[in-house]
Amino acid sequence: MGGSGLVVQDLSVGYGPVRALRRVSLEVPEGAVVTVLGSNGAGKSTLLRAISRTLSFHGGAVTEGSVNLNGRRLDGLAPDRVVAAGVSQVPEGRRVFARMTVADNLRAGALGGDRSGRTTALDRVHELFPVLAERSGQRAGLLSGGEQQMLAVARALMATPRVLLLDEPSLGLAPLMAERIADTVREINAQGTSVLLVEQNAALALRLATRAYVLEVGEVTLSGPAAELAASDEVRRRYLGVVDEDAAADAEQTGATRRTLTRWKG
Amino acid sequence: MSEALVKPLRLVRTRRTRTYVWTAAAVLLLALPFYLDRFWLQAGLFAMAAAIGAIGINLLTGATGQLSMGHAFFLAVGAYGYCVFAADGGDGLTGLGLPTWLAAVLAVLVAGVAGGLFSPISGRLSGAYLGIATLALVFIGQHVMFNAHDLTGGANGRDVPPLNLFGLTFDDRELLVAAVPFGSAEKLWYAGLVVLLAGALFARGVLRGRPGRAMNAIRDHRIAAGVIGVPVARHRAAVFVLSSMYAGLAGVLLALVFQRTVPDYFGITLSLEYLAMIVIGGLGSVSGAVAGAVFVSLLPQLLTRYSDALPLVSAPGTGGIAPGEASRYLYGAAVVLVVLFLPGGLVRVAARRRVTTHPGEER
Amino acid sequence: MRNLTVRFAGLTALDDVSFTVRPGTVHALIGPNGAGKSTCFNVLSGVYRATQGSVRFGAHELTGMPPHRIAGLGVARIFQNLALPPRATVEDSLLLGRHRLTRTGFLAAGLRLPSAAREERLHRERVREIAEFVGIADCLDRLAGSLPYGQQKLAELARALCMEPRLLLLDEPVAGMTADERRRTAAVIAGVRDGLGISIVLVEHDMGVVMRLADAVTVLDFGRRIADGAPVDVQNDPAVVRAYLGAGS
Amino acid sequence: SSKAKDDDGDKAAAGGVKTGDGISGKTITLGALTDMTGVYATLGKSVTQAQQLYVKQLNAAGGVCGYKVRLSIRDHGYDPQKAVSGYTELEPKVLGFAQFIGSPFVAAVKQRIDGQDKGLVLPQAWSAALLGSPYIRVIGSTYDIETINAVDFLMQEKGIKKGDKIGHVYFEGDYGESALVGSRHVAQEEGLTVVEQKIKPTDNDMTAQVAALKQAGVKAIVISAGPRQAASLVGVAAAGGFNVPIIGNNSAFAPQLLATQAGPALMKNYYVSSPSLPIGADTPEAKKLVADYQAAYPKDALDNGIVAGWTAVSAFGEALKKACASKDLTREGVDKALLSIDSFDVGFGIAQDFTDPKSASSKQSVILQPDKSVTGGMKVVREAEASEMAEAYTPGA
Amino acid sequence: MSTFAEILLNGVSLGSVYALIALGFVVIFRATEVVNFAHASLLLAGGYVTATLHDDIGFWPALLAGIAGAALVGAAVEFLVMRRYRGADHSVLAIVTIGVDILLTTELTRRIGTDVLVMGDPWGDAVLKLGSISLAHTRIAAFVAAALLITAFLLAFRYTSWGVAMRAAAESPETAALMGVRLGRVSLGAWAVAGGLAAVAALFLTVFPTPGLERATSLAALKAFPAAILGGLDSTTGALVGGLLVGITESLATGYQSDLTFLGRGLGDLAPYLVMVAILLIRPAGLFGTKELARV
Ligand SMILES: Nc1ncnc2c1ncn2[C@@H]1O[C@H](COP(=O)(O)OP(=O)(O)OP(=O)(O)O)[C@@H](O)[C@H]1O
Ligand SMILES: Nc1ncnc2c1ncn2[C@@H]1O[C@H](COP(=O)(O)OP(=O)(O)OP(=O)(O)O)[C@@H](O)[C@H]1O
Ligand SMILES: [Mg+2]
Ligand SMILES: [Mg+2]
Repeated sequence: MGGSGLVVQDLSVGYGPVRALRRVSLEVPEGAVVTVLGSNGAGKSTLLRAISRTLSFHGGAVTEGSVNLNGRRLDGLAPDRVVAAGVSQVPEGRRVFARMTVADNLRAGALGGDRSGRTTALDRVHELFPVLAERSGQRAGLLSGGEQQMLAVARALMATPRVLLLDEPSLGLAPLMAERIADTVREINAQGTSVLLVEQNAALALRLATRAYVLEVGEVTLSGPAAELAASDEVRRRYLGVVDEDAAADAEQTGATRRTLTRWKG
Repeated sequence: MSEALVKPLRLVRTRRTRTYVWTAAAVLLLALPFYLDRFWLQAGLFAMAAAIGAIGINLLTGATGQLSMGHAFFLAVGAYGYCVFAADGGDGLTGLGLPTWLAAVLAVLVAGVAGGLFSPISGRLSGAYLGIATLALVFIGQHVMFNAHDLTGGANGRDVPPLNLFGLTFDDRELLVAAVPFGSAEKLWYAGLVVLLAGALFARGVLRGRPGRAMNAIRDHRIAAGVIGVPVARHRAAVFVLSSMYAGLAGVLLALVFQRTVPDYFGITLSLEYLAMIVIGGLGSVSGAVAGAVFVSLLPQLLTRYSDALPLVSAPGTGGIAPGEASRYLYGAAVVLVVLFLPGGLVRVAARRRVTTHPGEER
Repeated sequence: MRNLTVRFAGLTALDDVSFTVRPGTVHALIGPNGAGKSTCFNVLSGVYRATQGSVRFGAHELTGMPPHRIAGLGVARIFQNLALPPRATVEDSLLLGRHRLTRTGFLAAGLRLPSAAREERLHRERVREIAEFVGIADCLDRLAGSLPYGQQKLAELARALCMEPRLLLLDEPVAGMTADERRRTAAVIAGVRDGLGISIVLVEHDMGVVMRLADAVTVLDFGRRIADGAPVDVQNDPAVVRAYLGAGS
Repeated sequence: SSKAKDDDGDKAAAGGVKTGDGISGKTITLGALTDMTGVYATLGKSVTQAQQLYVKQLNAAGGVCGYKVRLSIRDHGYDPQKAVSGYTELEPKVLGFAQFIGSPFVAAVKQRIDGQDKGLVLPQAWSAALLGSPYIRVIGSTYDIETINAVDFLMQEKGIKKGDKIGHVYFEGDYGESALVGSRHVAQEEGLTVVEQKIKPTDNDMTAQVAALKQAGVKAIVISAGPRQAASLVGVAAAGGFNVPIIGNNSAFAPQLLATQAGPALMKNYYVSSPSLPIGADTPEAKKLVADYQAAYPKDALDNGIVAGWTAVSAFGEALKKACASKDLTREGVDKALLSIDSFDVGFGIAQDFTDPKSASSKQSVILQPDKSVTGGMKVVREAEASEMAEAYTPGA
Repeated sequence: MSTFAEILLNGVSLGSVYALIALGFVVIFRATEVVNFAHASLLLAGGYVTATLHDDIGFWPALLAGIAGAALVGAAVEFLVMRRYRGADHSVLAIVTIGVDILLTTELTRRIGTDVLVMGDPWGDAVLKLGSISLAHTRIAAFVAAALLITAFLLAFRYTSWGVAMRAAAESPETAALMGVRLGRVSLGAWAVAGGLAAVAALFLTVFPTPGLERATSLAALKAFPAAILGGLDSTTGALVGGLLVGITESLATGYQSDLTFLGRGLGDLAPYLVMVAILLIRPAGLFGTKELARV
């Protein structure tokens, strides 16, 4: 133990009788960007919830294993203590405080961090996402989907964490904006924050990350340096599946077996 | 929901035991008037009336997510409506002298209309705002009950004409059935059972069918419900009307049991009691409403009845905890404990026991 | 459906936009975040009221109609932010989609009339058929809240299909899916167009999917239409590249 | 079945006394439906304790011709459902009710009392609406008569005269409205104008009422509400320099008030019209009651609820004794016995006449004034007296 | 005219007491989105402590003790009950508070018994005369206290992170926890503060012109419901405005009772509710409340 960075060891999680993670181990070394790939329901969000200790809000619990940050155990802490320890999360599906203004959302993001960096953090966030400065008085719930996603990311940046957990940060963002998020991740990583990135846009994720893990039905099936994984066939087919002949053939194939739906004659 | 998951074999077995249980319960309920004295029958009737009202509020608050604290008002409309329609005006108060069965039907309809009239408000508000706005109904109701003397008889209330069905009058003139004297309580018992059963089955049908799904959708996501094709405002109003009609029906039954309606009864406490019933029993389900109603209305009766025998409870006037207080402690504690430790209410206890054999699919 | 001109007040979310969706095609609506795509859907489905302009669907004027009447005309949609009740089973959610096609009212449901039972049975069958088509038949008994994000999106799609729409509005249907799943979903959408011949308006940031599916594309930026045409033309339109795609793509 | 009708007709016990419901073996059970936890808890507690004291003393002295008396008490907390349930539960087991608080509830079961039950009920409620039944017998003057006597006092002693305005602050509900009938009656007879102010039991601050009455220019105020409302009314009027005499009904005072801010003002300007002498009366019976009560309940305040409870249960006891003397302890026998009592006084200044079911058992009222130094906090300022108006008044006319 | 002024002034002074009670509702609603039906019993608890202690330790210390006591009761309710609830439905929690209220009120009324307890306040029944109008000192004190407290809360909500944390926690506990909000502490704090406020409100509710604290005192909290609602359940300004509006309405309805007889007498209780319904028809979230959002 005592390894530096975020270390997840043999973590198993259950939602009642549903086992969502089975003995998952992974490591986010200090200053690294690590990505977790996996299809729907693989347990990526569950993993992040387990680290941030918010499983209980979903009726889930860690059944075994441990999570350490720089040698300090995080499991057993309250969620706010995890934040205080320097781990922030951008949860899946935006989750902005819809009834609060954009400005107050950002203030809420700064609650966990220390007071001193607040104005510089705010300036930086406004620079990254100018639309948030324009809309600072608007209720967050009225923002467009992508604007909400920007706000969610910005909010987490307000805390100036040591480890940032991102759950699908590019969800619903325009290509241009997704690029900007990627740049941001790179930049904050350069400033010393380690990042654990869960992302469906695997191409983008693998480009950013130094290490990658593939999670399948609650278990880690592949792991290694990002570049290596990006080259592997399995990953290329399942997660990178760009529009090439392969995919076209694939589509044909699924088309053949596909069930068809006929009009309803009711 | 859970039935769909139960394996076929088990289904047969549970279905058979369930048939036995239901038959036994039915026989028991039918036989009770031959054994219980009037106090217990009356308590049972109060519970039945409460159950009908609770089903109504569960349709509204539990299934559609519209918090109502004005249920007492609709109960009052039912109770007084019946009196006005059925009374013959002999006591100097307004009375239309209609046949009593018709009066009961009309009273229920009038309660529905009252609910409909409230729809401009119920359609606009939600959450706590709607809840407290409906509280206004209780105040308005009490104001009318105390002041519209000709209709309501004022503070001392008015007499309730006994129900008359197929030539049988549900009053205290004794009718000997198998050597047991049948007074109003015994006769009403059967009427109450029939009405409750019909009301429960109807509500269950509504909840499990198309309207029920639309109601849940409105509760869970109002805008999405509209986009999917549910006429939200109309549906909300319709549920409010239906719920008020249940309350009106409960009011009629209560009036018949009380034999007199008094304004003090239809206050805020009553409204809150109904909310407590559905929370204790289980939000959104018919059986929950019934279980909660039975619990909440029988608890104080039991405690008062056996106040002499309960160790902690002392007889009134001897100092110590009076039975009235003890039952309030228990009632308060029940509300708190059920919500905390039996989320989903009393009916969930039964459901969970069934589910333990089929791990956790229910929740 | 033709001649759509919509403007949205306050902060002008849609500024004098018009486009036409030809029957039986997939029409993509793309643009940067906050361009007004969802707003456009909200106007189409009656959640927002247009400040100016009009929306026509066949012979019907949609502007000012309440959402449920628009739904009644056969306009179905999926939501950008999920709107599945988490504590209901997927099957119940899909059956809710049948609301406009079914008739059972309070009375019929309460009294359990045979007509209600017949209707229920018939529609449950169709729901299963649709679920199988979309590929979520095995989740029908599960609570929607316990499904992973991607499956929930599919369930939404299935619910919209359950409305037997004539026009389907899809707001980011493949967001949150892996490449693999995106491809499958895209195939489902193509199947819907081909099999049912209904019109589809698609909002999506995944250009791969857009290019593969769309027959025509309209690009919005700050509420204005900046381009309109066939996918390939639009992809190479410099204004679009500048505002939306970025140099990288 | 257990309920099958046996012949539970009247039994003739040893000694030839006919008995019926409510008597088993050598015990007579009386019911008491009281309010110990609701809005009338103050009254209910005193009444009940006084009645328990009476029963204890009665039994110690041998009971009623050999029968012990037992009180079966149910607290309904002023809840109609519990009250009716309590009645239903006790009715088959008791001979009658020595106490029944809440006239709406008495009214609720009136049909049953007058119809099949026929047990004697002595309500602790003084509404004129309860008159007229041979089984439900209000003890002492009803609120309307009490109010007539109160206004009479104002006219006789406080200089109110024809043409003056008087204010009347009254509770919504049967108590207040019954009292209002009285003040309206006087106003009509004597050419006064009544300025009405209706309030609810939840209203505790009478500032607005005082302002309105002051503006209307009333020369005196009658209050038919609870003790708290009276205290607030008197206190506000005094503090605002609005010095008119204020008189309340029997229920509009509690000795606990003398310890509050309003204490001095109450002693100065406030009167109470009461159906009996106060608990602190200067009669041997009253002194004995005070001593016994204090011995039994040392912690509790002395108020007029004790007198009311004591008087009622004594009347019941008296009826029992008479009924026993005529060898008929059935319900009918006891009802009849009470109807034959025409002058019954337990030492609180007023003789009760129960012979006419259509009128209250007395038309007299005593006018009291709060006084800290006296036991029970009230002293007499005008002895028992029925005003001419009260004598001439027939309820409901 | 002077009567009108007197009635109006009286309404304002009464309204400031309601505003104090409403403020208690607002604090808890902001932090937890729960309508707190147990506020009435907190009120009773605070008043009870003050009333029983002032003889021994003097009024001001007793008041402080009352505030602390009620804060403690509030905190205990949060810690023992509210925190244990694992669902998300706020109306269910509101019903839990009904249960709590029943428990606390039963206990307190049992203790109070049939007594009327006085607060031992320094103002007594002194009144301020403004021409023909008289205004009780207690009410002036109430007004000042309400204004001060409401301003303080307004500032605290706006300028401290406590206010942000509260609203975040209320809206989505999970997300708030991810922001590092200490959920337990926020709601514990809110309940304690609400308790303290209730004790202050209890003081002004039971001093002159009312005779003192007794078992029915808690019923007065019912009148603060329309105040809190018509102002907007999550707005401090709303609590003040709502309180004043209710006080004035009640005062006018009572003062002009004789001119309103066609509506039946005794409108004082009803009128605030009617005003509330009318306002809600136009503004479904109250005058200053946050509107419910609608966008998909
Ligand atoms: N609250 C819950 N109750 C029960 N099961 C749950 C719950 N939340 C998630 N699960 C289950 O846990 C498994 C992992 O879900 P998780 O949300 O972690 O997947 P994911 O990898 O994040 O998927 P996605 O890419 O769709 O977001 C899934 O099978 C899911 O059904
Ligand atoms: N109800 C509303 N009130 C105020 N502003 C609104 C409202 N609805 C939308 N907006 C604003 O209108 C603009 C367009 O929003 P819209 O949701 O249509 O964007 P979008 O094109 O769907 O973007 P995205 O791709 O990010 O979902 C946004 O800036 C949004 O903040
Ligand atoms: Mg996920
Ligand atoms: Mg959008």
